[in-house]
Amino acid sequence: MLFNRFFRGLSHTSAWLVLTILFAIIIVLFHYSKSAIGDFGFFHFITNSKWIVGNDGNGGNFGGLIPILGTFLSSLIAMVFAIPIAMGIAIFLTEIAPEFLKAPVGIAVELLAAIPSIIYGMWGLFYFGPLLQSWFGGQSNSLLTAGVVLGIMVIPFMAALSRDAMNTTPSVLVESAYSMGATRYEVIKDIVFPFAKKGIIGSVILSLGRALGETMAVAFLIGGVFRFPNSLTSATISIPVLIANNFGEAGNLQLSAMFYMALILFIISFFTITIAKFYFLRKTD
Amino acid sequence: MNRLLLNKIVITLSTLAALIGISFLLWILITLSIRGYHSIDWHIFTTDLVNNGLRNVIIGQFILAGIATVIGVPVGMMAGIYLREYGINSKFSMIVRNLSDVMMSAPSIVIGIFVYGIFVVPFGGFNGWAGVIALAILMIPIVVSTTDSMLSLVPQELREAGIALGASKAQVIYKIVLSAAKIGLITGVLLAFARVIGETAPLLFTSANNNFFSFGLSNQYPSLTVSIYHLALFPSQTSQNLAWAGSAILTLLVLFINLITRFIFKPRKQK
Amino acid sequence: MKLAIQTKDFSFTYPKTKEATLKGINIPIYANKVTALIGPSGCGKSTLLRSCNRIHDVYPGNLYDGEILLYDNNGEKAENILQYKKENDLINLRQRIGMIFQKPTPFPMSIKDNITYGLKLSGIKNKTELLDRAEIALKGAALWEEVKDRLNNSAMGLSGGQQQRLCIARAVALKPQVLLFDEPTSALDPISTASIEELISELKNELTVLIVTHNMQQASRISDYTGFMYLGDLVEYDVTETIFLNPKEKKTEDYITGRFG
Amino acid sequence: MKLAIQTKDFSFTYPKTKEATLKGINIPIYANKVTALIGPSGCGKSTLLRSCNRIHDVYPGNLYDGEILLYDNNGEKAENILQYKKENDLINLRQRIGMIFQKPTPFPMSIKDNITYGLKLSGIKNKTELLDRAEIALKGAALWEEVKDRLNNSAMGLSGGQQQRLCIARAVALKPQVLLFDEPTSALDPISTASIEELISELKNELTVLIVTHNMQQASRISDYTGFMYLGDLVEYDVTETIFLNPKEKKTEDYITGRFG
Amino acid sequence: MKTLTEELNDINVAMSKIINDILQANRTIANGLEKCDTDMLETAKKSLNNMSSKTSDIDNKIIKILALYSPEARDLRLIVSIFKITNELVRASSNTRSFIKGFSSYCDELDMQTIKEYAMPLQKATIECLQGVFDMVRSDCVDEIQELFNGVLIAENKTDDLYELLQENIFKHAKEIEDFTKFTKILNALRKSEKIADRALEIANLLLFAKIGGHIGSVE
Amino acid sequence: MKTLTEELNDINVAMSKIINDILQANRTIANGLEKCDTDMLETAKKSLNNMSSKTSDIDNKIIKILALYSPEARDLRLIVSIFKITNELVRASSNTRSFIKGFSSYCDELDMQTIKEYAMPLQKATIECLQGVFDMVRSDCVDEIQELFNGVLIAENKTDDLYELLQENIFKHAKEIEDFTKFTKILNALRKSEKIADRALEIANLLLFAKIGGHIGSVE
Ligand SMILES: Nc1ncnc2c1ncn2[C@@H]1O[C@H](COP(=O)(O)OP(=O)(O)OP(=O)(O)O)[C@@H](O)[C@H]1O
Ligand SMILES: Nc1ncnc2c1ncn2[C@@H]1O[C@H](COP(=O)(O)OP(=O)(O)OP(=O)(O)O)[C@@H](O)[C@H]1O
Ligand SMILES: [Mg+2]
Ligand SMILES: [Mg+2]
Ligand SMILES: O=P([O-])([O-])[O-]
Repeated sequence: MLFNRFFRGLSHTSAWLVLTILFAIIIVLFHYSKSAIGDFGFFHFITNSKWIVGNDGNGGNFGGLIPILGTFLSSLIAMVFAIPIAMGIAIFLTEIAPEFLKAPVGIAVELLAAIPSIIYGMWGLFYFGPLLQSWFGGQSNSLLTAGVVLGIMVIPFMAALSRDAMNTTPSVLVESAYSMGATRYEVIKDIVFPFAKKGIIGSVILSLGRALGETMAVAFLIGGVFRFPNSLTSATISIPVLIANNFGEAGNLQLSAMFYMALILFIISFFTITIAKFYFLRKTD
Repeated sequence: MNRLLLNKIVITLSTLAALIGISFLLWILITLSIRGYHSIDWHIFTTDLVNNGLRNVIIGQFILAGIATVIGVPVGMMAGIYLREYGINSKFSMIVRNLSDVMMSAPSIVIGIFVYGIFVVPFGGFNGWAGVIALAILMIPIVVSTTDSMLSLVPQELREAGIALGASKAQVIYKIVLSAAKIGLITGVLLAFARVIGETAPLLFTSANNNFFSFGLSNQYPSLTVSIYHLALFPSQTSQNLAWAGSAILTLLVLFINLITRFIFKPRKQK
Repeated sequence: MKLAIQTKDFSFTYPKTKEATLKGINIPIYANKVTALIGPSGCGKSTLLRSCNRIHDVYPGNLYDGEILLYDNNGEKAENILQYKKENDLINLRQRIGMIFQKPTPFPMSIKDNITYGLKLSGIKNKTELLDRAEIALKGAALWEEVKDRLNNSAMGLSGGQQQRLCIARAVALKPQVLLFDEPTSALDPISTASIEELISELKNELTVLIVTHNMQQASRISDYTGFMYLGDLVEYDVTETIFLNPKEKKTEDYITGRFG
Repeated sequence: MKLAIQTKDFSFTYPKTKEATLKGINIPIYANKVTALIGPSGCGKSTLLRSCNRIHDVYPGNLYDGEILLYDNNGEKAENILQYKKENDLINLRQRIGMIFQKPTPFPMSIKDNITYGLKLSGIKNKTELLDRAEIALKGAALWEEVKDRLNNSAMGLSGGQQQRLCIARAVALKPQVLLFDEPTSALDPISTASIEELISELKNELTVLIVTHNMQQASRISDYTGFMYLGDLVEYDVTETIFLNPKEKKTEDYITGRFG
Repeated sequence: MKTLTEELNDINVAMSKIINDILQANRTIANGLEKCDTDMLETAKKSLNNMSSKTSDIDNKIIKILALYSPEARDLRLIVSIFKITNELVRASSNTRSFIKGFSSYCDELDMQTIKEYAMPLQKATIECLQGVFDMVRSDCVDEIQELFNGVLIAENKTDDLYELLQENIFKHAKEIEDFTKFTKILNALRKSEKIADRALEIANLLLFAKIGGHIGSVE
Repeated sequence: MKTLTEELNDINVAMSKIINDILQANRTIANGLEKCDTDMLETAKKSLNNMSSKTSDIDNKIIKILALYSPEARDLRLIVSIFKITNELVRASSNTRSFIKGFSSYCDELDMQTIKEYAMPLQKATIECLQGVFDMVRSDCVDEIQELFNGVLIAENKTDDLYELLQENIFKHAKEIEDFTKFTKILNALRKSEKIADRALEIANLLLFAKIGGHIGSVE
């Protein structure tokens, strides 16, 4: 009976710890952002495109517009690139691939989703960026490169989730559509997609969340320069990259501004994920 | 016939999409193999970063991820057990479960900066412990989630059967439920380990990096991923080669763990 | 009596299976009759049923052997459906031979769209015709009264029994010659089961029914002919009454009397 | 005849449910007899069965009312099990009243450990005694011959029917007074079903059986007494033969003859 | 395929038709006796042709139902009772025919007094039994059925008493006339009427089981 | 709770016991007739006591089986046949008792020649029928059953023929002796023996249905 109580107590404490960590994250981020929030407010901060470090290394004028824009634009490009391809893979894996291809291709996709993001960054930096530059001109490290590589990075993730969602379509449902004389395309369009709709949308939003918060792949590729991207092929910066690049040598106010940026990133991703989880991927058990 | 033509077109297009997607991914893997093949030699495993080797950072990465696992897995698993076994339908569990899910997808750089705030600033500098904590925090929600879902696969009747035989709740969980979910749980832990061992961003300003063969957790700590980041951006052929070697090793490692979970602990699924 | 389907030395092998799952089956399916297939689990009942509209072909690699003749409405001319190769032929076949599954399979659309889906596929575009045929089909399945006020609601909101009747209506709307039922009531409660059984009994005025069932009582209640299968063979086929009262084969008798094994 | 269990005006309400699910049930369960509960889905059969070993208490918030008397082995002294509060009492109760579920629930351990698990919980530590009682229980469940060479293999490797017999053996090993069965064969094939039914018939020499079943044929085949439940009431309770041949209540008759609804 | 209820109904109808045939035949006999009309007796006899094939049909249908529908409770009781009733019907019918055979040639030779005084009441009582049975088949009300059954019971007792009286009386006459054999044969024929009533009572018993339940108990 | 097989077995045993009782009673009668031993006839009569309660037991068990087990195919045919057979057994038994009743008082008054020459062969043939039926119950081999059935059929035909001969013969005697009534009664009694054979044939028919299948068809 002692064991009983001990076991329950321990697990209860652990559950509390999870909550505690989350709240601690918010509190700590907020705590360190306080001076930046005090100095710049909210609207001014997110509409300000300057990021000027003060002379003494402590003060300065910091605004989040460019990194916020960079984050959203790179993620948008990633989505535009990834969605059709990921859907194609998912459809291929659920309804088209012959049995002997399904397993190996499926496993390959899942394995690729597990490759650390820094690897994608390396590849983009040394191979894909220069290639894009030779096609479209501009810079090798640019919004486009970052977006497309980000897209390539989330393809396996999105495809695997979408395929899982599509696989939940009961095979009898699919068979019964076939037995009404439907073609493969009609089965996909009328049965599989509607059935897996929520799961697919959820997988897209989750992938978006990933892209928004991605650090390493983008850090290599977006250029890391603090300026408006005037074309797809010009360099800019995103929130995670801003933090990664400048954290080491930041002074007090800049540090606080970066915590502020982290807080904003956290809130953005919190809402994205919440929408995906609660509206589209609600677990029913 | 129109329908049939449309059918053919769609099939072709999605096959094509699949081909494009997969060829990108193959491209990455092939690049990695070639560059890795050319850069990896025995020397890398026997010398440290200062001498253009990767010994200390590889070991460092393992230690960081290993200790993070030792901390994160028990906490995550016990929390998962609470959610599924004790508070299954309580408000508290619902909140914890959902927030943990959100935390799982939180940007890892945010976790890093958070740990910086509480474990680096107060202790006056980058240290290994901070890195460990950051990785553990990353890991906990993953373990919570897999534990939760693996336990949910254990049929309720099995628990009731244990109770009906006169076992107490803790006995049922400990002896029956956990061992029924054993394979799933081990898989989950391995995958979580594979996930954190490839993390870079949370380590950037927690454990930072260390070029030397030194593993005191209260100092800056060597890690493979952070080293790859720095090496890759360093404009020298040697360090870039070293970055490729590290990347290949890291990828190999992660893929290896994933493959292990897939084939050795192949979950018995019935169709 | 007119034939609807007849198999001749029909054998079937699943991919990656060494032995044939069905071994030279010869069974006549008479038009406007209910024929039941019974037998222990795994004997190949579903496999045989699913061969009749080539739904196996959704998955690749199956091996057919022998003939499955599908007769026209007069029971005279017959075609071997195993010779169909083109997708078009298969689509036509499946519109002639409908299928109902164990679990109800309403499509994720409105009730109305469920019914008209097959009709649209078969090329009917006229809205009023679609609606008329939907109404007739729903009335035929004794579902009209229950759903007429919510035709545009999702079919998922119906009860299990209603869903199954919807699936039957959906298949019937296409005016198929044959309907295949694979344990259509095993996921339903007794009351829904009774209504489905009644529906099947009425359906045979218009078409031919082939049904697989685990429930011997059900086979005896609703079928005119019964085939007993065992290990991929058709052990005995006869008028239902004979199978249940005077079976000729000892295996059949043992199965019917529950002495199996 | 000795009583094993008797409920007196027993009512049960699930949490967050307005109406009581069981409404004043009075049913005697005689010792060394098989009593079957039948009735349409949702009538409360499982709820009543699960009240008898208070397994409901695994989930919080249920409301018991009335009495459930559990008699001692001589059918004389009785305790109201609803008054048990302490976990210890409940554990003892559950060792006196075993339970078998619809799906077999082998624990993820070896066959031997499955059987000895309950024994160990009940405090037996002696290895030889454990093994002896495991052997006796397995023999009692007609499983010994099939598993004696692989007692240390995982119980998951057994077939469904074997697993169910293992679960019965596991419960029987504790020498309970009463065994509760909740549709113990509805997940099994006919042959395994027959062997479980036979086992139940034999078990009543040693203990009392209360069984819920959807299969009326099964109730009629194996039970001595039958209770017919409807909407949370016990409509009729009598000798099985009477229920199936001469039921007194029209509701029972309608249910038995399939005219329900 | 018909539903169980339809099948049961068919059988019930077929059975009550046979009961009615026998009832009508016995009515015709009574009329014929009263009017001493041999033709009527012949008509009655003809109406009972093919009885065993009719009952066999019912029997086979019942077996079919048992095989295909596994009826329970009241359905089972009904079907099982009818399965026994067909035996009784065959016997009642063959008794009716023997009765007619026994009488047809002797009608004009017999003293009408005896016939009128005893045979007619006997046959009337038998008809009452049959009528009671026929009504029982059609009734669904427990009380009514019980009442009808009591009626059959009383009427059947009456046939027993009447037959004994008749026997005494006829033997009394026998001393007066020559040919004893003839009387014996008439008595045998009249005995058939009493036997029909016996069968009717047996059927009533079976119907009681079918409609109210309990145990089946054959009266020898 | 017994299994269906056990229950069926019980019923089968109970039925064959009754058949055997009737068979043995008829054997005793034959012996008694031969030796003109009235006591033996009485013993035989006693052995058939309580027949209707025994058959009622069987009937009720059958209904219970139908209610509880829903037997099919051969089990169903067997049980349904026995349900009909009990009727025949009651009649065969009551015929046997009537036979005994008819004979016991007339034994010493009758001319032994007629008895020996006709009544004994008649009774022997009847016994043959019963024996055939008894053997049929025990057999499980289709060919043997068919053969036994043919035996019963032939023996039953023999009883018909013998009875007709007997009738002629007795009426021949009747011209010689005074009391015609007595002969009629004896003839009536002997007719019972023929009727027992009829019942035996009917039972054989039912057993044929039970064991081989086909349709049930009652012979009037
Ligand atoms: N897709 C498949 N691939 C390989 N073998 C299969 C496949 N589907 C079924 N089988 C095998 O074929 C045999 C017949 O299966 P089938 O489903 O026709 O049996 P069934 O008589 O319908 O049984 P049940 O009553 O359990 O549905 C079984 O042995 C089964 O294991
Ligand atoms: N955990 C629960 N909470 C609330 N209501 C419940 C719960 N479990 C069952 N019920 C309700 O109680 C009623 C009785 O359920 P119970 O499971 O006892 O029925 P049953 O007779 O066993 O039916 P079945 O034959 O389908 O198993 C049903 O209306 C059901 O919806
Ligand atoms: Mg099947
Ligand atoms: Mg239940
Ligand atoms: O996945 P990350 O590159 O953000 O660590």
